[in-house]
Amino acid sequence: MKNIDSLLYFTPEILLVIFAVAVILLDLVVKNRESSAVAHLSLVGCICTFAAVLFIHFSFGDEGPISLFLGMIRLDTFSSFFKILLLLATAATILFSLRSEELDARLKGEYYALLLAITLGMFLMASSTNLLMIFISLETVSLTSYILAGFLTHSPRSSEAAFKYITYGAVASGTMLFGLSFLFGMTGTGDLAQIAGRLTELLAAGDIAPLAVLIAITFVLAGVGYKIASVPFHMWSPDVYEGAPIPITAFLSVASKSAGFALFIRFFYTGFGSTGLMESVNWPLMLAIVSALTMTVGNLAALPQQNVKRLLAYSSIAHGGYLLMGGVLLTSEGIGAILFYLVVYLFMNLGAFYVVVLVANEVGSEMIDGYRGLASHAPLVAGAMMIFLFSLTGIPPFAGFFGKWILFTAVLEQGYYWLALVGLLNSVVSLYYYARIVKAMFFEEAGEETDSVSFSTGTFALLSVFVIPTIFIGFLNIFYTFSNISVSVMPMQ
Amino acid sequence: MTLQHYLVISAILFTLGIFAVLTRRNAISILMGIELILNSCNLNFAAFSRFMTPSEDISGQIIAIFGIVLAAAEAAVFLAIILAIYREFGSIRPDEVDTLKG
Amino acid sequence: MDFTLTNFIFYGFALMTVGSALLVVTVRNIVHAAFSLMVTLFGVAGLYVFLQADFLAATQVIVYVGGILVLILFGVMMTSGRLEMRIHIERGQLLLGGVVALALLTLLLTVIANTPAWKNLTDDGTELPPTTEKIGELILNGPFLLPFEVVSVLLLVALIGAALISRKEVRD
Amino acid sequence: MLLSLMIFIPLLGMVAVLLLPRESEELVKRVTLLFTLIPLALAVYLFISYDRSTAGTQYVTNVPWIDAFNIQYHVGIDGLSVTLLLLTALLGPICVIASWRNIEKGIKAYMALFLLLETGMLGFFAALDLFLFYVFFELTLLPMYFLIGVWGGPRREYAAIKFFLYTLFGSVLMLVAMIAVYLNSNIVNGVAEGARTFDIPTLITLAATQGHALANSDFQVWVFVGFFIGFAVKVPIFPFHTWLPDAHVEAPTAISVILAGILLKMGTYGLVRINMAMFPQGLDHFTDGIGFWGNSLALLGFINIVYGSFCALAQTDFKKLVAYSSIGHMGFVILGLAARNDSGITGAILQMFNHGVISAMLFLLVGVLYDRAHHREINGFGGLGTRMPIYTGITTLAFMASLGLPGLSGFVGEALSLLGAYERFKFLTILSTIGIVVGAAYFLWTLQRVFLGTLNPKYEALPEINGREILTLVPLGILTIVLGVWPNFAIDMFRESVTNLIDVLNAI
Amino acid sequence: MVVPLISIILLCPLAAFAIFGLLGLANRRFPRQDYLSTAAMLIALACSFLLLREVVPSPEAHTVDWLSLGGVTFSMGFYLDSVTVIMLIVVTLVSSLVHIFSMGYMHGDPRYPRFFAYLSLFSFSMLFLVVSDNLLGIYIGWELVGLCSYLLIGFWFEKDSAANACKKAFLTTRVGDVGMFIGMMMLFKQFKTLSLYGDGIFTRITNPEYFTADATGIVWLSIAGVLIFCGAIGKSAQMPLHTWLPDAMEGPTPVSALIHAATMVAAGVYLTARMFPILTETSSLVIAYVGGITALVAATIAIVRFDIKRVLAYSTISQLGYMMLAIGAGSYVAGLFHLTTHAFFKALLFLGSGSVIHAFHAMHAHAHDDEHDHEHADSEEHILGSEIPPDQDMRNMGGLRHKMPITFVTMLIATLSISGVPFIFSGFWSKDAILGGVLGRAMEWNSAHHYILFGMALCAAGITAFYMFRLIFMTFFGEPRNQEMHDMAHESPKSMTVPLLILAFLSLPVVNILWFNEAYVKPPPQPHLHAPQHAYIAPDGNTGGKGYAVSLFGVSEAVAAEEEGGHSTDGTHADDGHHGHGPAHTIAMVLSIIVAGLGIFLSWLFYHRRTLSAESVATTCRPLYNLFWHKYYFDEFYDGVLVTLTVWKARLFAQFDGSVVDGIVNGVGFVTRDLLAAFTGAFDNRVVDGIVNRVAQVTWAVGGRIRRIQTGAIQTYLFVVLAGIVLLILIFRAL
Repeated sequence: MKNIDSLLYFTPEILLVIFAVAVILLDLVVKNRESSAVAHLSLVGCICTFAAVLFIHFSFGDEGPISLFLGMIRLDTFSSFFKILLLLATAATILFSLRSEELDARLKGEYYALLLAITLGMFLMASSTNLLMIFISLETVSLTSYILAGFLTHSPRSSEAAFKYITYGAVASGTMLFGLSFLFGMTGTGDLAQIAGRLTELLAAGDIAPLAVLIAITFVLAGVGYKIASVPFHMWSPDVYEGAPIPITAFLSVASKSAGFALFIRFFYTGFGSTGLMESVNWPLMLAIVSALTMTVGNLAALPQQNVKRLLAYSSIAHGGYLLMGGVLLTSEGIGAILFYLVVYLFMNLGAFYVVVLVANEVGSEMIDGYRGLASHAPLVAGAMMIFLFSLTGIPPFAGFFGKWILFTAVLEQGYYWLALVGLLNSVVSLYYYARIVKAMFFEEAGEETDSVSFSTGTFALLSVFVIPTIFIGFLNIFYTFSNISVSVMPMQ
Repeated sequence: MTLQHYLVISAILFTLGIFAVLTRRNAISILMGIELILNSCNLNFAAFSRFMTPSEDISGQIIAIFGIVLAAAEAAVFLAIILAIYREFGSIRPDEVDTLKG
Repeated sequence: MDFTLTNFIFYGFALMTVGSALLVVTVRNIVHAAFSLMVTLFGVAGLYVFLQADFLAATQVIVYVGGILVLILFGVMMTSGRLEMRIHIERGQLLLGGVVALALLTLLLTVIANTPAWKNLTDDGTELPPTTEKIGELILNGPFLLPFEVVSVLLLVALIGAALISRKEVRD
Repeated sequence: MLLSLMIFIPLLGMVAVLLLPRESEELVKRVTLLFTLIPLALAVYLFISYDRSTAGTQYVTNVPWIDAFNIQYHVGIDGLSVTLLLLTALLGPICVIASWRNIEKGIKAYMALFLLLETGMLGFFAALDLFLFYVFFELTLLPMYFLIGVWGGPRREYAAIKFFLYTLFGSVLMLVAMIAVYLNSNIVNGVAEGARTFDIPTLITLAATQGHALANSDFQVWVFVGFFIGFAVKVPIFPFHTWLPDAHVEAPTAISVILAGILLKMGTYGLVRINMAMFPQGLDHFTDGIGFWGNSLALLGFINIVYGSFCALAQTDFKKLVAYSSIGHMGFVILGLAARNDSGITGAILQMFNHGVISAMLFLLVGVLYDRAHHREINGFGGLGTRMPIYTGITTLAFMASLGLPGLSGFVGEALSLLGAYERFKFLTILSTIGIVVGAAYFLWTLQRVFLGTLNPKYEALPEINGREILTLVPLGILTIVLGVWPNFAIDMFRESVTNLIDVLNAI
Repeated sequence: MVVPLISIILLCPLAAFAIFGLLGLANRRFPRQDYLSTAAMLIALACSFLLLREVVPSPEAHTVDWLSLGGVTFSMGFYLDSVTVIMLIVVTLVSSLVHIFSMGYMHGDPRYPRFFAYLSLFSFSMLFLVVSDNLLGIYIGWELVGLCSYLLIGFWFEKDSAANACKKAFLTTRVGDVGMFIGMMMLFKQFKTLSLYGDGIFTRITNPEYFTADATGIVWLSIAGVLIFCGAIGKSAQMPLHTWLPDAMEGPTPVSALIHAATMVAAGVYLTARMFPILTETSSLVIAYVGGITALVAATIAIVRFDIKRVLAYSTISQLGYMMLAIGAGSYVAGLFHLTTHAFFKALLFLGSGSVIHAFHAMHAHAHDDEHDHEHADSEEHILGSEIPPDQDMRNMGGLRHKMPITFVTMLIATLSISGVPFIFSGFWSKDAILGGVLGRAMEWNSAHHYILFGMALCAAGITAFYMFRLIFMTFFGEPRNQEMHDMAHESPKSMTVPLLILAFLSLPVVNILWFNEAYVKPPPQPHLHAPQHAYIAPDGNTGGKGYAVSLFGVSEAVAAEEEGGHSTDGTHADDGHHGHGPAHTIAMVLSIIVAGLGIFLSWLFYHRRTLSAESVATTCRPLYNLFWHKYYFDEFYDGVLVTLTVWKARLFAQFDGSVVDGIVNGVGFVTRDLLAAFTGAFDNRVVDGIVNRVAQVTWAVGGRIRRIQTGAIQTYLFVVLAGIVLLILIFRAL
């Protein structure tokens, strides 16, 4: 579709930009530093965008995938799915940030603008179909993430996080760009679908060595893998998660990872999804190994952690590993499982981070010891945290179980028994460290006499926004349907 | 001047960039390494654009231009962060910025 | 291969690029490294010219040499005292990094040498009209409009971010 | 509908309890009691009205739940489940009464969790959809974890996490097996036909259909193993048993009762319902009496019996002794199931029920003593028989029932299991009878050390068991005697189901 | 009428117990539990007599389905033949008398009502055992009497010795019971039923559909028979499981009389007799030898006891051995006959000794301290807790015949009876029947085994006469050894003496009527008893046809017919109760009178005339004396070896459980927890190996040494990334 015609379908992204600018402008106007006007404006921005996404989805979703801006991005249910997911994460992050006491009140304008900008980048990640667009959207997200991670003034940890993040990210994206250049060089085009066709032809004709494709894929994997924090591209994430402001950590662990998966799925399934290619380069097996390593490393490393944020960072690595399992299957069930799991993961992980924010505010500690006796002075918060953690472990009846279940069903269906077994044993291991937090909250007494902490109604309302889906998503048909429909646009062999 | 010439040059640049990133214990040197890597990518794009696509198709060149722009943006942020690090840690040696670990 | 002037100049640029890049990663003085980088960037710009990418070459010189390199030099000045101009290296790290880099290089060279599609593609030397106009056309009215717009957002973000992060100390 | 009502009334009770103010402890207890009595009444009604003459499931509710995977909310009862449902529903109020006084903190949370636990257990025994079955199976984990971890003894944290990890380990293997069954549920002669299903009755039929993927014997063996490990942890079967002594010792009385009375039965129930009925060829591989694998299940039963008994003999902690005795007694269940004939399976099922009743009594009794003396060291008592005659009497009854004294329920199950097992595994069965002697030994020795001999002067003022405690014990005691005297009372319920099961087993 | 009557017999005592139990829950008591229990027993007694008329020649079992499975049904039911009725009468009679006796004996005990409740429960269980028509029912009753025995031995559980004794009794008998249970399992597997009558085991044993009497079949049946007999070994205190019975004397004396003399211990004999049809030659021989050895060994031990009750206990063991011997030797009727007579005179002896003890009872507390300080300070009696209570020590007695005339006379009658003094005492007839039966079998089969057995029995008979008169002489004759206690002694109240008198009457050959009626008691056929070859030849000279090679069904029929024919012609079986028939009986009678006379005479010399000194004999035959004194070291053996072994094994298991299994699990947990260290060193293959091989320690050691990978230095991370890329490419290039 032509550029001008595309604009209508591009409304959500445009809205995001408009609101990002508006936030900055509003920040200039509002003098009261304690005012949360900018946050609310950005929330409004999210809501408007949300409405726009839904509107566009329901107005044009039936027409099937639409290619926009002369093939740069694609509008389909898959991207709509991720846009909704990302907006939820962004909105949640904005709400967290409102309550977080870490952030410098004077920098709110920039902060929220950046959040909206990063959301824009993620939108594009989820819908790009062109190498250049992919790289630019990836860079937009990365660059903004670096800034957000280093956002805390006078926090060496935050600066260190930003430094490591950008170093790591720059090398990874540089490597990816090199891989992209090879892809471009082999096929002479930047369009993913054409790349797939050309690569298959060239491989069949013997015009290119499989090694070239392998190198290209591996280099691309470096860029994508770094976004979804899969082994061996994961090492930035514990440090960055620990150093970054909690809301940003939450955001990175959910949104950034989701966007990474969107990109990963689209790239690999559209670009490398042909049978001929996979005969030369068995990337699903590579991903399977990476996936097994990722969850194992994530879970084992999480065991001895004392810092809850860091623990959740490793846990999020491990979840990346679980999700990746769905990606190696080349089936719509696998992708559907990823999408469903991402929805579940969004709620439970954000919920857990929200509790971390609350506890950090009240107790001033991110350490597990800070959670001791939480159940006695803040039972509801502790209960919610318990639900999130057990959902992350995958214990029924929480949504996490259903997510894992669908994933493992998909994996087993393709006969990856070893992978499923590794994954399941990993989830047993993971119970141990999640339960350590639960244990601290419920089984141990607070060190000194702590007064009962009373949280505002808003806090509980927000908490319940995460708790209720974490309990009920698995029981409802609609989510399965939604994630399955969203997959249908992906080319499957 | 075949395509392979350019590719070899670019591969060398890339490898040198990697080498710099891995071995130079100075944040700015790492940035230089990254610039080398990005340059090699851009060179690749330009070369492929010349050799692998019809001569009127210059999309490879344009990608390279975007690459340069992105490199600039990245460098700006990187340097800002290096300055922040320098303030907080009094050093830009990456091995001394290691409070987060384990 | 005939040693025409063009070829000679090409090899000159190639040597300049690679050689100075080698210096960038080996010299122990950070300012020297920065200047070596400048040479490399010029070298690449020269190669762009050989590839008939005039606008790209110009951009390379302007943005890289005029922008990024200056930034880097500022960075050097702001972070390194006179004594800290030396770049620390460690032998073990050097070795490991060297191994990895060499391995990568070997892999890349193998691929470059063994990919039939890339073999024997000699530059026919056809002169292309200046690309500037075409680029402008493609960016403003072609497929690259969206990337262009997004990059502008990206630059804005980088601007804000860089300012934000480097501004920190002013605040106390 | 009635069945679903029974399952979810405790859940409703949980909500009700959570809504009550924290201060009104008495009210909380009463409400909880009410919400456990209703399922009991319903269970009794089901028990009475259950049609004993057929093997089919009754009181079936079957509504679609998650269409995407053809998961249904399918519950129903057959003879086996109705028996265990009755046991569960009976232990519910008993445990509430037993917790009346000795839960000191957080009674509200305790009762809420307890009610949640009850829903999980009831649902588990009624579920006829494999997925639902699994969800209920796991649903019991969480409340149990907290009940042990928060209200337990000094090493409660360790015990709780150990319990949790062990069970989770088992259940993930079960999950793999379950998914494998689901995925193969529509494959006939290598071709996929129709929709996949989790429906247990359907799966059982399919697994007996010639040419169906589920009827492949290699497949059955592997899936059998997966499910088996899941259930074995719960039973617990050596070497997956080490969570049990810790969990029992640390758990509060009522929770030990539930653990021993119901949770252990979930394992064996699963073995019957899934492993045996669905994978007869898998079962055959492990119980055909040929070679090592053919004897392996019986061997595990034997090890459980002897190992559990000897471990119990060496204990000096009253509760740990009872815990190990449970391991021994569950061995008889395994042995009986491995026999897979009339007497073996009936014996095993009876033993499940009886052990539920008897071990519940034993743990309640230990609790009574612990509440008074605040320790459980067997050697620290002595001569309590003079001071607490009624308590001694009931304990003797429970011990005798547990050690398999004829006339009391423990005997029937044990004897039938052994009789059945002997037909298939002579040598192992004979060796297993060691357990009978050792069982008598540790109980009598305990009886002697605690109740006989001269009264320990420390306990001269120990109060006799009180009315509330007697109230918890009497129904169980009556059941013990009734089932010992008239086992047909229970067997009538599941005779047809067992016959049906044996037909399935013989059909291969 | 059979079923209602039996039901009444069973329900009466059960109700008496149930009332106690239910009220006990509410911490109440029925005001006169003793009357209640006694009345229940008396009703049962009356009903038992009524049942005498109901016996028919070939009775049927009255059954109900007790446990019906899909394919198998276990029924419970009554089987009433002459033996059952006689046992019913014996049990109810002795039980009633003991009830009455206890009203006097136990008077004033703090747990007086409970005692009667237990007695009722016991009576119920015993009666249930007796009337059961199937092995399962017998086993149920069997275990229940064991429980009652446990409860009653431990009735005075404050005494550690009593507490020990009851546990020992239960456990020891349980060992035998397990054997019996295994036997039951074997039978069940073969015959698919545990019923004995009707279409039960005894019918199916000749049905080739279920059982083939070839060589393996016979071996199998022998094993099964011996295993069932194991139950009897335990319960009837046969060697080697007899040690619990002497200890069981810690219970109140009426209990000893009822349970450990007359009824429960005799249940083993009853069981063996019931299983008569399945006994083969081998199993019969085993039974006979166990019985014979027990009879002899227990008798020798009894010689050196001083505790009046223990003498009687060993005597009981010995007499039970006799009965076993009889059944093993095929003298079915003689064995049961002796069971009956023994029940009465042994109950009498116990009750009499109880009367004596009761006489000393008042002294109990008084004399106790003295006892410890002076007489037995370093006595060997301390061994194994068999310290003699002063009121049971015969060395404290003497000359009581004047103080307690009724007790004396009745006990004397019983002693004469047990010693086999001819003709006017029942014991003579029954013992003689046994001796005659054994000798008869020996002569008939020309079997060396049975001659040896006969020799044992004869010796035991002589020794029995000796130690029983030793008891009488030491207790009732001579001068009072402990004057203080003697002064206090008194004749017992009516409630105690009346039962003594009744039992004394019953020790006269009145019961013989029942057993001499050939039509009334008939031994069941033993289809699989291998008789020696010549036995087959004897009647009709047919040699070949008896081989088992021919049609199996036909043969078993033939053998059965042969057996039945044998009984009626040579008289060894059916006639053994009838005195005076055949040469075997004449010889046996003469010999038995001689040995009995010899025994009494020696006893008189030792303990009354004191021309011979027991002490000097003891000194000269020190080793033998020690052997007897230490009861052949059985207790030492058990304590030293078995118990230690068991406890040790249990400890081992527990330790194994605590350290190894748990250790592995914890180790795995530990390893997983610290696998961080391991995967940091993932490049080091040794770590991986270490995990697999030497799980925990290596992880620790290596974990400490290897640098952690998440060092915090960004260049390490980058190295991992790039090395990872290179590795991935290399690996997949190779693939």
